[in-house]
Amino acid sequence: MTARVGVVTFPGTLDDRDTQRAVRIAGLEPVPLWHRDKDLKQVDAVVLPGGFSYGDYLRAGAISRFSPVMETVVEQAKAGLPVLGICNGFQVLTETHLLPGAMLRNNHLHFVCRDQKLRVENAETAWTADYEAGQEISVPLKNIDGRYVADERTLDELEAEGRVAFRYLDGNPNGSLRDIAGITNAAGNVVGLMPHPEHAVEPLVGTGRTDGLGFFTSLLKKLVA
Amino acid sequence: MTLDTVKHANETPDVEQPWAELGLKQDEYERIRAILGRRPTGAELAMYSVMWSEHCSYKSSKVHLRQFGEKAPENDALLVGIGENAGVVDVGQGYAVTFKVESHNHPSYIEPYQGAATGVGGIVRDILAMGARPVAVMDPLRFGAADHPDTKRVLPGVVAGIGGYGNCLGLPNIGGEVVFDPCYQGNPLVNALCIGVMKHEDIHLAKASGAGNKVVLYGARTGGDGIGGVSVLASETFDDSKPTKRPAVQVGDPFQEKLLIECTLELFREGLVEGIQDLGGAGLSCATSELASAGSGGMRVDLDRVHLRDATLSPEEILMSESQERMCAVVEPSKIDRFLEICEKWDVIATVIGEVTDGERLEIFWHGEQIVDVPPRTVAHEGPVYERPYARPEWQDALQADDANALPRPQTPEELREQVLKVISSPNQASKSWITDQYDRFVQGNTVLAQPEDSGMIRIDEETGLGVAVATDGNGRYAKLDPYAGAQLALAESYRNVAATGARPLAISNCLNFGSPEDPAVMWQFAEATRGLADGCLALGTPVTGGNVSLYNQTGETAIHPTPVVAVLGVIDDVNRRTPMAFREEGQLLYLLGDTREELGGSAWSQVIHDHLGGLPPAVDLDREKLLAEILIAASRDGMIDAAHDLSDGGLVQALTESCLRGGKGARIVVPDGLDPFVFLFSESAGRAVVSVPRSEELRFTDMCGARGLPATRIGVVDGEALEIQGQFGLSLAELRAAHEATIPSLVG
Amino acid sequence: MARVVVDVMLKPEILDPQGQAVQRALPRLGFEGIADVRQGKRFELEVEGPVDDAALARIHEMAETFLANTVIEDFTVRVDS
Amino acid sequence: MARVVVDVMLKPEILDPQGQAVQRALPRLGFEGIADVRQGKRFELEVEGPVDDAALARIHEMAETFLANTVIEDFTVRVDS
Ligand SMILES: Nc1ncnc2c1ncn2[C@@H]1O[C@H](COP(=O)(O)OP(=O)(O)O)[C@@H](O)[C@H]1O
Ligand SMILES: [Mg+2]
Repeated sequence: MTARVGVVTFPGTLDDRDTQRAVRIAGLEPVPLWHRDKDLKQVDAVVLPGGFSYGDYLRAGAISRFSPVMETVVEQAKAGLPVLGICNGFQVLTETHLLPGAMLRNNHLHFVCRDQKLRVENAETAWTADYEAGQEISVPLKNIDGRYVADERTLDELEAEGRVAFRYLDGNPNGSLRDIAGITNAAGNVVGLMPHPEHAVEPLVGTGRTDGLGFFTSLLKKLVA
Repeated sequence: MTLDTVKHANETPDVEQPWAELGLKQDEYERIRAILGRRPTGAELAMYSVMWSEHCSYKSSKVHLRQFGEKAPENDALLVGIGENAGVVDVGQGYAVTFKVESHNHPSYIEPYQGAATGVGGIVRDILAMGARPVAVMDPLRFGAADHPDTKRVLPGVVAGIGGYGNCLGLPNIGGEVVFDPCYQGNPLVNALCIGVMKHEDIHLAKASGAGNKVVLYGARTGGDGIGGVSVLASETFDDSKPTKRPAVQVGDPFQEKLLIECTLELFREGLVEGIQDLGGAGLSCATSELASAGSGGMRVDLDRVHLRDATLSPEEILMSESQERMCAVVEPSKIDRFLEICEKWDVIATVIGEVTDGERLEIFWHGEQIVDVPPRTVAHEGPVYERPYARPEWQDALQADDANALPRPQTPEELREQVLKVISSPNQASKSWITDQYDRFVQGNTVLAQPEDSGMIRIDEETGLGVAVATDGNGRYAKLDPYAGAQLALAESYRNVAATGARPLAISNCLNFGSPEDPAVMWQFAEATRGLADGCLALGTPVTGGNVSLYNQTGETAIHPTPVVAVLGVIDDVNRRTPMAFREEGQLLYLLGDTREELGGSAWSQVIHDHLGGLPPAVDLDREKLLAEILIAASRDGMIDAAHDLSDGGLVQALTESCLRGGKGARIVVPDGLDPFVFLFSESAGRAVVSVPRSEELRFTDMCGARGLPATRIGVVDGEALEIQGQFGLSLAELRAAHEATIPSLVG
Repeated sequence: MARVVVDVMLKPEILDPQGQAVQRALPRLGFEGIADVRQGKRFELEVEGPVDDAALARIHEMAETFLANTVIEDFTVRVDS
Repeated sequence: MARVVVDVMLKPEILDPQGQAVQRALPRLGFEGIADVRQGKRFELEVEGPVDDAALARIHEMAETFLANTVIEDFTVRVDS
């Protein structure tokens, strides 16, 4: 069996076609979703891909959050639908408050594009089940608003509940608090991270690694189980 | 104020008109009057003045650019040649590729961020207008001295602007150049290149045909930005006494452009577009007159229908506005509804502003009154042409006589080592990753190679692995010493870079950055460089598909170095066979291909160690370049080499440093018998590359070189943690890395 | 038409690298005596119709739910005189 | 310590894509009646010492040469009360 994975396109989304390719390479079926449609077309999971939706104007993710498709995504995410937000998608998820905290301008104020080492801290979410807890992976990072912040209480809570899903290794690229690269909700179905697993699925292009494939294969494992 | 209609112009022939303020010369104004048989209206004057500016009409350069057509090599790959928004090349399997490099120099000096950003935006629209999906950008840049205060202002702004715009569009930035030289102080060069991919049947042209077809303006609203901006600005030298020549710059909206791209591609997919033109310099004046001029009929436009951002704009201003992110399409009446529907889907404003007529005139109306009635060809394609006087400057001989080969050289291995460190850490030779790490190189998921590789490479078909490679190069120092050879060296280097990655060079685009054409010495440099480039392209079999000319890059009497930038496009049948530059496997053999002569004129060494520019640039041998390319391509295809890196500024030691650092592997190098170690390391002889050969392939590889007559010298082996020049000195990778990577961040970080 | 201004600033406890970069650059440019710089956003809204309490309440709501992200930002709303 | 506020806005004739994006989003969020939105920057400067005419003149110069890019932006300086 395979799973149908919806990939949302907002105006200004960039990595939608790349995400569809990654889904396909992982053996799943990509289903394009349009921001104006409330209908999720019966998908088994949704990815909010990277890019600059609405130009990142106002704040990254702030305008997309109000699109019709997000109404349904929020509703179904609360009911357990697996949702992955990558980069801009992560920003949308924080703006909707499906995930806590916010993303701010990188502390060095520049866009940064590089191969980034991460540690998978939580290997039990819908999107990380194919990794081992503590596993180190490298995937591309590319953003200018990637600095994760939340208040101390929220951070402590995230740590205590094992909801820090990924941490930056070998240097914090943007000043994110506690080196946080990605987090999950309490149920483990909603995951957001700044780095781009969809750009690490083929040996030839990108950084030439395939460390990101696990995000998509994890899904299959979870859904079939 | 009364509207200056055609009728009014007829009735008031003697009105004083501001032609001089608009940059026209007396005889040009007289010519407009002669064409029209009356004085132009204000709107007509606005159109002619922007379209006849140097930037839009190429009036000084045209007579020289003609050679690119006249001397064009026979080439079946060329699908669309010079004259359209960009040329189109057949790359096989039904795919076509379009690419072009353009300048945004003057706006980037005034407002670095927006100037550079809108430079990217403009070239992307040119590529889009051909029917192609833009797939990558590149940015050849030149700044003043690295430690000059103005460089600290201009460089970060330009880099942020290119990144801010390109990243937001989702176009991987896969290469470019960063060069520092005091000659660019006050005249930075910001060139931008875009590559687009389409199927043969998707090629679109900029022409309006079919009477009754609608003319649709879509994209951003028209505002008062950059009125007479780019065009006038890029057509004269800066002069503080004329503030009118420094109008408001345009501000780009990359989000709008991203919508414009997706919207336009969907319009193409549904076959809704008959003809299309982007709006860039000269805005609607350019788009309407070019579309009408290239088509079969005339055109009628109701200018008051244009969506405005500022309701107070006059018709003249609307015609001249250079507001960004706009396109103009010609659409059959039966397809208009669907066209507008797709625009609505993408939140893109679209307005029918006119239609194609069966007449021969371009007629523009403002609330029903006619304000323009012109033959479009006279605006767009039959502007003035100047045979500017040119003369070899009298200082050229003295410059060439000041031989760099006679400069004092290092006397001891210790001194040689020191000079190596100085050269590889100098701003021009140092790593540019502080800059390029601000560009997204992964987006779209097809980037096979990106900077600092010799060329950027993009996969265009996932099934077959078909790909294209592009490199851009230019060396103003060489061109200053000899503009003819300098242009050919730029071509040769770019050609070599493409071949080094395993791709077969097919065609070129170019951006010719020079000083004022009114200076006969500059005009001579221009004439020599174009002649050199045209001859070079004929010899290499790579036609010129298009390009751009940027003149008036000078402050007072001082022009920049003549700086022809050449972009070569190559094709590779299977990107799995590409050759990267990194030394990766210990024990592999390093071969130097080509001949090393004593050639230090214009070299990085002469600049860094002696602050010297004189003598002759390296000799050009295009037959040798061709042979070298054939060997590199064959070796890549047949798996005989694992790494290749072309040799250019900085010579062998620069190439070795880069390949070692990229792969994190050292190399043990033996200076060949009879070669002076200093010349071996620093000479910049053209037609060379260093390759890494697996031992199992050595015989096959050397046999091939031998049989084809290409000198191949074994110079060492990939090994250890240091670059060691035996009998001379060693430099650990850590030392090399520190020297190579710290410079740029410390200057601008 | 009346103008309403919404100012949005990062909360005091949140690091503001843009403001810091500005502050650090000032002495180099010869401007001394600025102890701290914070950089925020200013929105100028042109409001159709009267700016009465009801209108201001709506703009306040707009600021709270949209113009500012109250996880990290504070805001103020005022009529421009 | 006194606070001086420098507001920097794009000149009226210059395109403000951010402001436009915000304005276009408002009706979708149920906020009608906003005819135009412009987005600018707000700098809060904490000034050591007295904010007299001399200090304000210096801040004015700082705004003109550094905080604002007068090619595309206008600015105002005022003491925060
Ligand atoms: N250096 C050059 N070499 C070859 N073609 C050139 C050169 N400069 C300009 N052209 C060609 O002249 C035509 C007009 O150029 P340009 O005005 O820059 O186009 P656009 O209006 O699309 O910006 C284009 O086809 C361009 O490719
Ligand atoms: Mg064009």
